[in-house]
Amino acid sequence: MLAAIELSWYPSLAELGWFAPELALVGTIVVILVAPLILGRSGLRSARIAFAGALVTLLLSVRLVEQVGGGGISGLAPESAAGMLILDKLTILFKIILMLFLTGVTALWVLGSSEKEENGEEFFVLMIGSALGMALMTSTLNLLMMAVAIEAASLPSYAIAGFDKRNRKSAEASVKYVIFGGVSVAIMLYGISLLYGMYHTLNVAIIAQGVANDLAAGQNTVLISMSLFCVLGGIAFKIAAVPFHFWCPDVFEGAKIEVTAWLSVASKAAALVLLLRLVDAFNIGAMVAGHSILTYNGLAWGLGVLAAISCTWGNFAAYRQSNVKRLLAYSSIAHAGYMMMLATIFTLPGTTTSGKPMAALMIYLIVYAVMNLGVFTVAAIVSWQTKSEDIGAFSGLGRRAPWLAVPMVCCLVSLVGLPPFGGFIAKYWLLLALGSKMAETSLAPLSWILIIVVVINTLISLFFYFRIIRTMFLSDDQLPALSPPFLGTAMANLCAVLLLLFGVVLINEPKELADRYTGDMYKPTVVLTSKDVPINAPGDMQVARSVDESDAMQIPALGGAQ
Amino acid sequence: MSNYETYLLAGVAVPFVSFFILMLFGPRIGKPLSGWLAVAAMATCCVLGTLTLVGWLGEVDSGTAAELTAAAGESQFHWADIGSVPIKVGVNLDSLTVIMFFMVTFIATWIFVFSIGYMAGHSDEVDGKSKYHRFFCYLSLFGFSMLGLVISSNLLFLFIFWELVGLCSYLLIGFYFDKKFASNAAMKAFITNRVGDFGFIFGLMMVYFFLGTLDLDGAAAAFADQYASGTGLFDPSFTINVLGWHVSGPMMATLMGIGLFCGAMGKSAQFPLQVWLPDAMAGPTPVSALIHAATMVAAGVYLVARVYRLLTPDAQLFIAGVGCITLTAMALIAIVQTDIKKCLAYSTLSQLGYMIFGLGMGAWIAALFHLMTHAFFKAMMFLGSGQVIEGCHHEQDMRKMGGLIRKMPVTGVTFLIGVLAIAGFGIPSMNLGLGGYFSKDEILAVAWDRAGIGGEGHHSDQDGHHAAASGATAFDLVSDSHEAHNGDDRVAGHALATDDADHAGVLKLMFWCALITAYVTPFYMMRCWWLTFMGKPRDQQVHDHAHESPMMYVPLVVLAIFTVVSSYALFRPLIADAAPALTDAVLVTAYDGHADDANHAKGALINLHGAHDWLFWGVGWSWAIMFLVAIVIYRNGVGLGSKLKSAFSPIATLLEKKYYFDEIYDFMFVRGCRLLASISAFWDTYVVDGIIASLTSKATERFSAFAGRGVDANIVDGVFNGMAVTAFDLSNLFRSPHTGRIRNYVLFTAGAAAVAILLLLFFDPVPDAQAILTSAGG
Amino acid sequence: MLTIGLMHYLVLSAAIFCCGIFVMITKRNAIGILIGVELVLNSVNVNFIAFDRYSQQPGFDGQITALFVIVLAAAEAAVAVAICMNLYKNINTIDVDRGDALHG
Amino acid sequence: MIAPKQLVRSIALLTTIATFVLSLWLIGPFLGAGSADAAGMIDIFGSSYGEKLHFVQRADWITSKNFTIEYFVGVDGLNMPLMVLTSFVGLLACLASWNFESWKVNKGIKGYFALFLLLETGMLGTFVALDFFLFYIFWEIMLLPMYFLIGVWGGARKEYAAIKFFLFTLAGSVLMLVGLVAMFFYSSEAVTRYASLATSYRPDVGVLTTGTFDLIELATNQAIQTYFNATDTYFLAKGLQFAPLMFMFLFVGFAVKLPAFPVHTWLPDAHVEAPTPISMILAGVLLKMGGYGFLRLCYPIFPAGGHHWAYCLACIGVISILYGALCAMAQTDFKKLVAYSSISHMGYVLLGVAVMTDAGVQGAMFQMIAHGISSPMCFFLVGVIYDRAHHREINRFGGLWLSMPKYGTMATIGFFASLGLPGMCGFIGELWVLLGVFAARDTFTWAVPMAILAASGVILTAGYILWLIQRVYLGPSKPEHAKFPEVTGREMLILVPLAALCVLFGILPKHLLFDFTNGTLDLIVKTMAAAPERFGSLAAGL
Repeated sequence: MLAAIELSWYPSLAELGWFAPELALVGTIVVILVAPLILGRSGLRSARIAFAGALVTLLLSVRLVEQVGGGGISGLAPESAAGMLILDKLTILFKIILMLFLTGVTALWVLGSSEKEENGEEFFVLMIGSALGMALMTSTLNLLMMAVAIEAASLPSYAIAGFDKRNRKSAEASVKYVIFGGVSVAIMLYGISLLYGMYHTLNVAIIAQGVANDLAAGQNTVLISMSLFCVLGGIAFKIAAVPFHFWCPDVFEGAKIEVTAWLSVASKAAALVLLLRLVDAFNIGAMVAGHSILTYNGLAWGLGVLAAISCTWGNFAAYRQSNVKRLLAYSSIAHAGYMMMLATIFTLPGTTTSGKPMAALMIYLIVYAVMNLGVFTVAAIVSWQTKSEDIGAFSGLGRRAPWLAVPMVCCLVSLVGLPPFGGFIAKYWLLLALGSKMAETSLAPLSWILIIVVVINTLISLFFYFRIIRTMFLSDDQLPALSPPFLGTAMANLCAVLLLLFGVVLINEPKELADRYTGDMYKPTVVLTSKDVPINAPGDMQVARSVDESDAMQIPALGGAQ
Repeated sequence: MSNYETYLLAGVAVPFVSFFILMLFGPRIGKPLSGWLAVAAMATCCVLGTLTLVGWLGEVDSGTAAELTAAAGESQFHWADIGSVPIKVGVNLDSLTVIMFFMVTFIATWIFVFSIGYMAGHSDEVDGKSKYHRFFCYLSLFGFSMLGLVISSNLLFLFIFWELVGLCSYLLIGFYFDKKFASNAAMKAFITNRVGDFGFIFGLMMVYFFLGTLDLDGAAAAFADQYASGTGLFDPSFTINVLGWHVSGPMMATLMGIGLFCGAMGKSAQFPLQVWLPDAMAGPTPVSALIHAATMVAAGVYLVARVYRLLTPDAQLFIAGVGCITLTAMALIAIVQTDIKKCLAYSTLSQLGYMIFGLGMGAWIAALFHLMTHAFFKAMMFLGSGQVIEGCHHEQDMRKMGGLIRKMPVTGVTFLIGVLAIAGFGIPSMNLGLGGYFSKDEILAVAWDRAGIGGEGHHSDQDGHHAAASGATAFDLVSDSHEAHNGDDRVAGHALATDDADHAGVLKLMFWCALITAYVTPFYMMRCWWLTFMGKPRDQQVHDHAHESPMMYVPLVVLAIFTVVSSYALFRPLIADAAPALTDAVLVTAYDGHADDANHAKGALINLHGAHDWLFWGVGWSWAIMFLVAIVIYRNGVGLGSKLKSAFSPIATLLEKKYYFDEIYDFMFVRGCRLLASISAFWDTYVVDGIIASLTSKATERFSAFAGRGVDANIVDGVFNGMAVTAFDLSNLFRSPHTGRIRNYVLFTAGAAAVAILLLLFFDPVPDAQAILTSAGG
Repeated sequence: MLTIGLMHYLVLSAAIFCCGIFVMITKRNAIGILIGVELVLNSVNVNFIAFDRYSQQPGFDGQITALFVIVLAAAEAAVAVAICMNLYKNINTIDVDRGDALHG
Repeated sequence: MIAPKQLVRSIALLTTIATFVLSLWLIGPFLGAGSADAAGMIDIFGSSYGEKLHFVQRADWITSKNFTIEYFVGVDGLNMPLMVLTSFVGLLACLASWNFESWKVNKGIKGYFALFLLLETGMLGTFVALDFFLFYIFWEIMLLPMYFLIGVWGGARKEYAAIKFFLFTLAGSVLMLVGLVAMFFYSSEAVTRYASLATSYRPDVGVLTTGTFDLIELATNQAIQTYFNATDTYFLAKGLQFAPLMFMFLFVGFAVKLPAFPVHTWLPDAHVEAPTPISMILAGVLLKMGGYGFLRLCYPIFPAGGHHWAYCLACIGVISILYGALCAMAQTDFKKLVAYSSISHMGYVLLGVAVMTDAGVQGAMFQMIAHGISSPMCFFLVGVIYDRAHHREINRFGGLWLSMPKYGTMATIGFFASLGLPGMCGFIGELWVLLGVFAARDTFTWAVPMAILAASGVILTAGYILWLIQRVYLGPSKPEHAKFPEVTGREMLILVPLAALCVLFGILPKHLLFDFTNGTLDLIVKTMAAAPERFGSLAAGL
């Protein structure tokens, strides 16, 4: 590989421009770190810088949309067709969502900690660092890059989970997080090493073809299953899918509420996008290798079962929680389960429905981010003002702070997935995506089973969400009224209004957005026949080559294993 | 629309207006005036009824009545559609309607008048509020409903009014609803009637489906047509599969008739639904007179008469059987009654039994004739009893009365006229008699013929029969009544003819029962009268207070006069006029080939006692014999009677307990139903809710409790707490791995991962992917 | 004479992997668990190097990856140790079983 | 905060009045459309169904390249009476809420009336929506206000009742959601598979090429009908036929609302705990959505499914009738008794549609309206006495007629209407349904026994209602009731119109209802009746 690259090659500025959002994030980190040296320590300033950085990243991402054509870009010249990083509209959309959410969480932080906080700089450095890692997670199909990105996202997360240093629970949470994370990533790396051993590459596109060939031939099934499961484990850890979810409730409960809010959406979102991208790559791999995607039935069922168990587990376990953050942790496990179901949709590229799972995921993520932000905002304000995270602190909130209670109801009902809120529409697109496989694959029964699981879980989840509503409106411990800060109230209400808009008016817009951004996501159909000949010019919008032209497609076998 | 229809419709509307006014403004109109308003309304109706009757008699004479009937059938109101079958309603303008209308309005008017006097004595002030206007309000509603029932040309409307009179009956029985027994009796009456209506509805259904209409004439025509053409119910291939039991067409037709008759059983209190009527005496006495003696209870008989053309021989036999049981059993109970109103109530039951029996036996004219005569004399007797009760300060026990004739001469005499009428007083050789002498004994005569006791030959022997001129007066026809009665018999007795031989035993038995009861009737009636009015006063205090008021005895006198008149004039000719149209079912031809008989014997008042040698003695003088017996026994008060009673104590107890019907029903139905209800409620609370809602309820309960707000502990499924694995337990199950110890987490994860890998390796999730692919694709 | 081949390395790596997992499950000391994680990561490294060495394909992705893994392990260890110290500051022990305030 | 209570109430009242007046406007096009007119409309699968819709509003709402979800509302004979009923009961319930201050929980008047109006929006929307998606949205929108209205302003066990109501309804509606998704995909499959049959009822669409949520389209498009009701269309796995399964999915959702045995248990709890006006709405309108759902969705779209389950559903109907009546008989709580009587009465609706005869369906429709009039009245009567006595124990009452004669009179009218006295509204529906059951005797072996059982419910009903009247209204006046004030003018204002309608509907069923509804109902019945012929063995029953 290395031999093919001339040492005199440097990426052009234009090409570096594709990397601008990430660079902006790095820049923000640097500014936050440097600023105190010049201006003195101030948490609020760091927050402002982070806010600005997020906005700049956002703008840069938006600007890139025009430059990225259909099919996306993978890597820089001359390895542009099989690079370690991918830039397509999906990653841009994800970054936009991430940055928006980042600004929300920053605002939340400002609400809660502006005066007394002494470690604002470190906090934002770590948070933006994890954001960078998440951005990278969604833009790779290289296993090494994937591992690095997951670690990049995780390591700062470990630290900010324990950021409240004098809080025992916080310390405990971070220890659990780091240990669990370490184990998961280690196992994932082991799986990666096995895959590397079998196919002698870290490029998922090629691995997928090899796996398809082997599965079709009935070879290496044990190794493949094991290694794929190990890789999946690493991702499932980030998603917090059962059985890799144990860290989630503990960390959510122990960490500060801003951190919880951040983790509940961002890290899961990144991992889910990654998962779907991988699944997509495997589909394409199978097709390129000339096999039916049914080769991956087992994988689909495995993912589906995992997803179904996740949402059921999350919903049931949430029943008896009295800590709001812990309750929301289980809720997030359940929602991740719903979204993970989309990974079971194995579709043939080129068909009209191919963009659907990812589009549905993006819609769900958008809505989920909004509703979680709303819920966490209210929960944060309540917990700050009452010094309690217990559900009892919500008692009589309808009277004590109606402007918090009403948006809270909207968000919670939306989390249940009932009309007329965005949660329903998100769930609806999800169900449509699941159902869309009806006539296409043998996985239709799986899809319908998953649909039924989703709706039944909706029912189960009703209870614990409504428990909060019930506490807010139907009981009253005569606690004193709250004086919610205006910004927080505004934010919560904004979320509620957005959810209502998503549920009634702006139903098409997120869908169109998601379709537009995911419809032509990067398709790793390109197979390198020779290491040094790029098949595509960078930025070429054409789909590279049809399958039959990919002559001399060599799938490295498990070499040397005598 | 002819004048008659207008009269009749106006006659229906007037009481409704009265009802409406009294309902809205009753309290303001005040005590005497609201009563007079109702009387005025009813009197208006009576005038209309009289106008109609008089006019109609002329139409019958001139032979234009049939055209008017037909014309009335044309102008109907399209009320609704059931499915796609239109339901139209109009006025059923024929002789029967006219005569019923007159009878109801006439009696009602006088009873209303009586009521003013009666209610004046009943202050009815409860909580400072008078119920006076409400009484007349209900009475007006009753008038409306009863008249509506009479004129309806449609079975469904007949049913609707039928229920409305039931409602009025309910409200009026329960008029003293602050008394427990009154409200109980009201409820009993309504529910018992509902049981009958249950059958009625089925009858309606079958009429609707098999005959395609609910119009009375239309249904009868369709029935005849189906029989004639062998279609529909009489299609040999007709069968209905009821749970594997194939019901044939004629059988279905029989069931249809019996279903309709069920309604009559309820309303006319026939066995086994007779239980409500004696209790209904809890209502004010005018109500007993009007509703529970003269009019409403006769509606059952009217219904059977109306649907007569739909009855098959088997259905008729059934009807006759029910009537026979009722008339016998109830008459026996009447012997032991000591309450004057109860005694009259059982006599009413028995007489209704006669009517039903008559209809079943084929004595259509006789039964309706009996309905008319009975209405007058029984209303009069009830009013008389009301007078007695009122005069004796609400004393109803005959054992405490006696000798009242001196204090209440008018009441006593009129009551005696009633007693004579019901007993069948008459001189057989002279054609002199009262009410029952003509009507009841005619029923017996028909039964006698049908049972074949008088020898064979009546049915097939047409030659001697001749048509009695329609509209002929009673007195003209007395002479040739021997033959006439045979014709008359033929008119109504058609349907059972071929079956008579098969059922000879039953028919004979029924005849003998009816005959014996004819002897019982004079006995208990005379007992009743004698105990009340003759002998020595047994309770001086009661006797001292006894008095009568003109307001109340004027109606008695009027009704007494009409008791006499009705026995001879007006009614029977009109009934006979209606008979051909309402009875000449095709079955007449079908079963014994005597369709022509239908044209015979119009309006004949027959001397049955002369026609049947044996009946001359057997029935004609029964009243005299039994009067004597009763007077002998009760001449000195109850002494001898109670001795006799103790001598036959088991029988007497059985009779006093009314054959234990109330107890049996109470046990079987009331308690049974409540038990079933309790079981259902228990089941619902603990099992259905327990299972269906155990997930929800327990979880809800727990999380209610969890939040520190205890919901009462025995929420839904206290008993079945352990039954289902609840969501909450599931929650614990799912929570249990979250021990808080990171090593456990890792172990659990690794274990789960291992299991998952093993499953992936050794378990193919989709064994037959291709098959499902094809199947899912359809 | 025994020739050391790929299989030997793989078995070694699997053994180390299992040891790592075993350590992670059994040790109560946080540092001990981290050592278990390091063991697993090292088994990964062994795999990568061995696969790279015995592969007939050109390139040395495996070796590069191994280097990355070492760096990741180091970074993770740094963070983890800091977090463990924080735990120690709070509960005066790094026995992870004592840290069970968060559960259920 | 700003608005005084009086203003809040007045605004709500004015809104409901305006809604009611506007809903009367809907009757317009139906006037003069007698049965003769309806008889001409026999073209089941053609376009007539669509053309008969009035006040149609269409707007694209959610568009995608594969489908369009529309804001599609319209009024036909099926939903017009229900709309009017809804606005009418809403108006009366608003009046019944007037004494809000005297309630036990009397805080949050703004919230109460806001939720009240939101509830009315949801109900009207459910009835008027003709797009499945829109229907579902409105269906769910109702839930939340109802939850709060019961949960906040209810009685002692309000929380339990509220969540139970919510959960049961949601349990039904999530299955409906599965149905929603499945029907869309299967319809899109249908129009590709049977492209030649896929002529839309809408001229502007021509031939349908995509899946649809349009309820009229789903019911009338031949391609969709053919595919949906085919014997070899499977769902989930081979052997699970599409039509019966989907029918059941939808049915369960509606049966919960109806409510049918055995998913009725939420109803007594919800009624007992709900405040009086909410009980009125619950009984008067919400329960009708179940029946409406059958007639709008289940049967027209899956006639074969209807045939498949006919026995089952008819049995459930009969069981509901008898079981509800028996349970009612055993109650000692006044309101619970009325609640169980609702279960019994709504059993007739289920039975009527299950037998799929014209009389049965007409009767079911009438029963819905009749019950929508009589049951709010009964619940309000309970509420009136509860306001005075502050308890609902039947056995502690007695002699109320003496203490409150006007109230007693009104109660008699209300309960006799509920009892099904001929001449009042309850009778017509029951009779028609019974006739309908009997009419199905050729296709149902069990029709006659079922009719007998169902008719015996009439006796049970008389039993428990009369017993109730006896215990509550009759008997000697009790001293503690003597001080009860007579019904007020406001209460009479609510009771009198209901009482009048109870009677009027009993007297003039054709002119007040059947003339409006029969045209549409005929079409539905004909669709049902044609099913066995068109769809063969699947529709042949069990």
